[in-house]
Amino acid sequence: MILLIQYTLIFAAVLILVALGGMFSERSGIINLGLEGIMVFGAMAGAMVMVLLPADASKATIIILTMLAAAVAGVLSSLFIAVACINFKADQTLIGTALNMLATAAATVIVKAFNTARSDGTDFSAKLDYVTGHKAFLLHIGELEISWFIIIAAILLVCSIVFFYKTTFALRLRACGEHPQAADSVGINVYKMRYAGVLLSGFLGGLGGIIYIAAANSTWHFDYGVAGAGFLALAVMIFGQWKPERIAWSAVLFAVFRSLSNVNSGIDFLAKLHIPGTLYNMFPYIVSLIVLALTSKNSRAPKAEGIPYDKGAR
Amino acid sequence: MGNEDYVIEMLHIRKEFPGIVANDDITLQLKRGEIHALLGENGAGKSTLMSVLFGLYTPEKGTIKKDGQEVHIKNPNDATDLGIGMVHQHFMLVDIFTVLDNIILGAEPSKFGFLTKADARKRVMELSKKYNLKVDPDAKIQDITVGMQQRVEILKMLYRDNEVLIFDEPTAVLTPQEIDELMKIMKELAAEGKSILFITHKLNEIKEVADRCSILRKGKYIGTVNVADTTKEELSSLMVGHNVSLKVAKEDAKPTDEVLTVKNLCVKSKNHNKDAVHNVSFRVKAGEIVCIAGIDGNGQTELVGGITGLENVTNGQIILDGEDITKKSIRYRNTHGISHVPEDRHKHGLVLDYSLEDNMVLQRYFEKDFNKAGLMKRDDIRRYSDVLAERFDVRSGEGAKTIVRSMSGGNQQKAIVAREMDRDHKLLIAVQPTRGLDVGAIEYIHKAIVNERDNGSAILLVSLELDEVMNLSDRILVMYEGEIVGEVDPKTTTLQELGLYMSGAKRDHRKEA
Amino acid sequence: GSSKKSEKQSEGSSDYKIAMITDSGDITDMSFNQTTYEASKAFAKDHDAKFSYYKPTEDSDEARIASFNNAVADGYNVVVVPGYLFANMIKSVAESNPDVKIIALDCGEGDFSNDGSYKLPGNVACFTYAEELSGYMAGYAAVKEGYKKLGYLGGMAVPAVIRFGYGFLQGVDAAAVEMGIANEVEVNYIYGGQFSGDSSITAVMDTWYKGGTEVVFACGGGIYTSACEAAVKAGGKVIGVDTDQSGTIAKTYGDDSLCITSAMKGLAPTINTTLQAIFDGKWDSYAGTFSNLGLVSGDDPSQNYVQLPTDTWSMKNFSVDDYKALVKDLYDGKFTVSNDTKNAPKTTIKVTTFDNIH
Amino acid sequence: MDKKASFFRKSSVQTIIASIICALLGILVGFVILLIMNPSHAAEGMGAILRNFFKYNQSSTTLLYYLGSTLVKAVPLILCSEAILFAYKAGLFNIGAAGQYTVGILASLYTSIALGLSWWVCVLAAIAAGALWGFISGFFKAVFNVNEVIAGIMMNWIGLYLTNIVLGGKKVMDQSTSKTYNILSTNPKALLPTFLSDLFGHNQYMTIALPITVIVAIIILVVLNKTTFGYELKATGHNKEAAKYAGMNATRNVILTLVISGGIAGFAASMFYLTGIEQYSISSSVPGMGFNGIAVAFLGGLHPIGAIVAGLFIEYLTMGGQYLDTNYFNPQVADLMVAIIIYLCGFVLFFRNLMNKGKTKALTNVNDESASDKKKDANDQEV
Ligand SMILES: Nc1ncnc2c1ncn2[C@@H]1O[C@H](COP(=O)(O)OP(=O)(O)OP(=O)(O)O)[C@@H](O)[C@H]1O
Ligand SMILES: Nc1ncnc2c1ncn2[C@@H]1O[C@H](COP(=O)(O)OP(=O)(O)OP(=O)(O)O)[C@@H](O)[C@H]1O
Ligand SMILES: [Mg+2]
Ligand SMILES: [Mg+2]
Repeated sequence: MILLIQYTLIFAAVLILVALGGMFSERSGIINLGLEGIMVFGAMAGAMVMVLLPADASKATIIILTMLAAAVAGVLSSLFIAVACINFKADQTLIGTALNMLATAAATVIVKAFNTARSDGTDFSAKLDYVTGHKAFLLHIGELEISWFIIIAAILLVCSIVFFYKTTFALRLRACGEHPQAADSVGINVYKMRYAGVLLSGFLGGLGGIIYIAAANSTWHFDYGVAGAGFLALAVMIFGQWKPERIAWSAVLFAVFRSLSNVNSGIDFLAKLHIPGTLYNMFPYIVSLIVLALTSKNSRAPKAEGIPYDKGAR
Repeated sequence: MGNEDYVIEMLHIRKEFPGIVANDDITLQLKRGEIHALLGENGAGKSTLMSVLFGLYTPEKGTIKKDGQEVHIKNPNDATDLGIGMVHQHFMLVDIFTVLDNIILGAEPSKFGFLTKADARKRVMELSKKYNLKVDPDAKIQDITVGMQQRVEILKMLYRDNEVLIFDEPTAVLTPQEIDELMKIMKELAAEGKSILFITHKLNEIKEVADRCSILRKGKYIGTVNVADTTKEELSSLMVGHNVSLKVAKEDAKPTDEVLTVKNLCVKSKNHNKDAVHNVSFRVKAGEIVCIAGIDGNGQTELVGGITGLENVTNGQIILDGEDITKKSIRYRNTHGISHVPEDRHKHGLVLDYSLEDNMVLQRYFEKDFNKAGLMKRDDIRRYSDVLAERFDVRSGEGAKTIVRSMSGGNQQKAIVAREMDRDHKLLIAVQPTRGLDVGAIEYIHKAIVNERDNGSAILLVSLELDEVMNLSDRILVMYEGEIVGEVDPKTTTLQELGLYMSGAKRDHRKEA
Repeated sequence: GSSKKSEKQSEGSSDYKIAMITDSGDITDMSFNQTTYEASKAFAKDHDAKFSYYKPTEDSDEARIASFNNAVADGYNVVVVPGYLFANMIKSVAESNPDVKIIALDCGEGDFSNDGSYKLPGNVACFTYAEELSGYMAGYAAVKEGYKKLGYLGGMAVPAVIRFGYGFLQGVDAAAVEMGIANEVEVNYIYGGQFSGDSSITAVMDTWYKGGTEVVFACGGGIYTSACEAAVKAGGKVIGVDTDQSGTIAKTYGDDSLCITSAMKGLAPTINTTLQAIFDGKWDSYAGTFSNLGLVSGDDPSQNYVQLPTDTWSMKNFSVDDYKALVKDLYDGKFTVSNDTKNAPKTTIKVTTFDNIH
Repeated sequence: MDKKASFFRKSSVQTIIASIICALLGILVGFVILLIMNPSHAAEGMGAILRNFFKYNQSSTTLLYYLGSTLVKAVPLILCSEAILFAYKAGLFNIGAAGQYTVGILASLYTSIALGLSWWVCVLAAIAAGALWGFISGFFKAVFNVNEVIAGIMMNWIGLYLTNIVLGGKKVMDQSTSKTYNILSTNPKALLPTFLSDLFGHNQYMTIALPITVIVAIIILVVLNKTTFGYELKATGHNKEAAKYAGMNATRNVILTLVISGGIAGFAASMFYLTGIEQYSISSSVPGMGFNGIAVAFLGGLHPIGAIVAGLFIEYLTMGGQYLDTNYFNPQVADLMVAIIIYLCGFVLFFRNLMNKGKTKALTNVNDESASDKKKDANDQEV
């Protein structure tokens, strides 16, 4: 049971952050299909920092620098989307997909080069080990082992909710995703706001990436990317109807099922049911499809998402 | 040095769009405290000129002066800083935001970046009271009437303390009562010293409120006149370059067979639990124009939806030419005698990203004139579209292959009217067929509708514009809160009487089956 | 850049040019691709021969054949390939390229044909290993050492991995029965579905260790990381595979006692010996043969192709001498170990098999 | 008519030129990456990728064989992108193509290996499976208003796990090798008939999949642009309400679009797996084919024939990666290059505008116009 909670928290933290990232981007009017790629870049940068930090670095240093690196890398990689989709009005679907492909290929090449350089040519795997870094994030509350990552994700969730509903900035951001011409007509710089939305998604996506690979693992093979976690987050975002608090709940729902598929044998009554593991894997998707069917009648994406903003057009 | 009397001077403005000069050397001078009307056909360049003033477009040539000083307005922010505000032709409101959020957007009161809406709310309520602009600050835009949205747009300008106010066709979507209110408000504002630029196609309104009027034609400046010294006829001929008749000439109706019979029709409302259309019964005969009058939101949309099949009917019967079509598909109704000029041309009437020719055959593409073994007969479609465009004077940049989105609203409307009139029909349902059109176009469409009637069609007209209602119809049914509350004869009734029915103050206890 | 090192050695002076083709994994899979790569490369360097590796574009025979042709076109005449997947490639290219010598590891007669009807051409030498013996030793040792709740975490269910696993079960069973504690000993058995760890696999391992599992045989490339992570938290142990992994594991997880032993198999020695034979002109002894490499000595376990590492021995109740005795018994045929990969061995102990994780 | 045709040509020429510019730029960026990794061998590496199978110029049989292989492997990619662009034209983003492709694999391999059926039955089964998956997404979209992207993503995963369960079974998968049985040895009659195999160096994987792919592309082109059915689908895609007003059955069209799109994706799987070129093994993530198809669809300018060219180009580069000397570069560099080229495809519109513009006008004006240009695009494709 403890394990169930533990893994639910981890998966939920990842999904919440990345989905919130997607939400900010879409609320500003840019569909971010590249979350997967952003996660990979964030994960890679964070992992590299953990690898590079000296063994005697303090926990706080490790935590802060790792998160910082992941966030910065996420933001930088989201620039690929921002520049193409905002300045050059490129198709958002295409750019997102391209970024995903680019990220896995680039991360593999970069990590290989990084390892080769560091090992003086003996190790050129696309894998990073960061056992010390991983440990630095661990935190025990009674029997429950949680990670600083989760605490940070929780804080960011609260911040996001407050930010989303209470600030001038978010009001403007949301206007840009609904009716950019209206925003423009009251003097809001739509391009800037969309940049903000995309970069925010980079920030959160990058953090999500490092949590994905480091909260439960201390090794990652970058040639595998993040195995669809970004797309899952996208689903969570739509499921959460582009609202932060709903996203949190949807993420938890997904996470519960996802962790059940791995830890079910540790829960007696489930173990007795002998449900095949693959069925557990399918569960979150089936359940959410059904829930979506029941709740989607009135769900609506930001109206202007996916459409490049053009001052001249109406 | 510019004349100090002018708040705004736009001198020799030129604005080009690919393939067209929208504004060609246009000069416009706005006096302090005046209401200055801007008149011109669809596509004459009015909206473009105003967008230049508001910083949405950068002109290729020309200068703008504010209080005699040359200014550079590069974006709406600059315009706002100069005290210029604009109510756009197509409202610039965010649907899912509340009224209050829309008003403050871009000029939000805040502390450390956090919204402090309380002050804003107070201010908005004060303004709303002072100018008698009733709004519910917490309602969402998507839930309120167009009239209220208009008020929100005005409050937006007032909230920003603008001294120059631009109204781009504010009345096209308002009910007569709302128009009256708006006219009052505009006068009040002008009296307070604010200067107003007012675009409209309705000459009555110009006569009622404007001090001066500038006229544009095909992107060129024609001249400025003092409204008091001119007649409506003069204005309209200045605008289109020839004389237009403002009154519809038509003979008395000679109704024959019954074409449409509606019995006890009920349609559920999407907004509340009650019926949007409740127990409505009426008939329309061939050779007559029956008009449904009423204030927007009293069930007209749903009634038409029920008859055309766009909405589900919960009770009652619709009989077309003796056949019960209550349960028939839209396609069936389309092909069995109903033509429909829809209320919202962008939502229903057109596929904006299709070409003009493809829109012209929107309900007919599968007929054997245009379709052979599943293949579209492109040449025939092109020819058909060209003929229709020619006949109904639909103007577009690249002819039949113009993407409809790029056509002006007026021409889009004409295209729909052309399509619907030309289709085989026994019944023509026209909902606000002239919304937003210039007088020339209105005249044309009105004539066409009367012509249809004389050729034996039954016409069901739904309009919010009383002028149109009175001019065009042979019988008027007034709808109020989903029911038909009265039937009047346009020849004998008065505007006052109509108003009483429309506001629910008077109702007949009719019996019709 | 990655090049500096390799550039020096790239232009070899030897007549032989050695190429390696990877199977579905990369040369950094911490498993047979990596071992093969490292051994071949080291050999080439020592003998001043040109070396390169080729990575097929997909996991298919067609792509493997393409890589082979590519290598041959580049002038390579000794090709080392790891894995049973190469059987089909060999079938289609060996005869038409008689001048190219092919060394195939983990590739057995059964991979070519079901009935042994396939005759290996003279330019091919195939080697398989008795992984079941290695797994047997590890399992036997662990139970003798005193562990009663064990786990087996395989990578993908491919023949070598299955042999390790089934051997492990047989070893555990034998020891438990011998000690009369068959009713107390239990094994959890699972395949991860991939050759590297991730959070799903870690979660399963967490569940096992938290549920009382004391030691897990992590058998497949980098999958040990998931077992180690969970073991560290719960104070459990792991058993390594292929090479002596205790060093790597101790270094990575900072716990010297985490890895109690490793079920090794001698890929590298095979490559060295065979390549050496080619260079020495003694290819004939391998030409066209299938060799199953297992025990070659009952007295000196270090000569065997399958063994446990004695240099880093850490078990207390089961000593090196006990191990030597076990090897002798196995060599003498006192214990027999089945290498069947189709059917799981029958055991007296309780074995719980789980669905693949992925 | 003539005027229209010439206009169409002009604008499509522009698109082609812009696409080529993007491809060249991508190759240039790829070269820069090679330069960074290893300056002294960058030119050689680039050469190897571009020369590709032409390295076998000594033996025309081998050369043709590998030309054939590239074609064979491009087939599923092209078909997936056809599936995606078909739906896209009808206003639906079928991200579920990946899952439809996956169940297509399931159906083709189960029917061929476990049931021992003939190839054409297996193909039909794959189409049906893909179509069913598309239908489910479409049904949820049309009836429950579930966004097709999320329904697609969900169905991708469900399809993957289902495929893993079914193909992981004893009848289809060789339990001791973790791969599905080879069709050639278990049921040769399930293999697609070969096509021009002898011409292409006896490449046994050269099957009727190749001409069929071209035919499918042409059919899609005709259906979208020339038929009333395509007219309806596109109308529904652009404006569902207007389609309803016009008497079209929007619900049916949404479902039908995804059924067809899914059918094509499932078909793609059969056209690849029934050549016997690859065996399926349990996978923890959805095959990338459906996602790569998105990129190819766009690279091909969302044009059914463009997709063929784009698919071949991408496959050519991907295949080129294996010719890199691994002593200097790791083979993943080619993937990186492909990804960069696809990324740059996003800029096609920009380049086209630049061409239209002439040299003097500033960037901001280009942006102003892009919308109306897009509309022109739509026009071209309608014609
Ligand atoms: N964004 C644009 N892009 C290209 N051309 C435009 C654009 N906006 C306007 N035009 C052109 O400018 C001309 C003037 O348009 P404008 O909108 O100013 O007309 P208008 O006088 O407001 O017409 P209406 O009475 O219909 O509102 C049009 O004929 C059109 O061709
Ligand atoms: N994006 C655009 N590209 C090209 N031309 C445009 C564009 N938008 C508008 N136009 C042109 O602008 C002119 C006026 O269009 P506009 O949209 O102002 O009409 P409208 O004001 O909507 O019509 P209405 O008076 O019925 O409301 C038309 O002639 C049209 O061709
Ligand atoms: Mg207008
Ligand atoms: Mg206008």
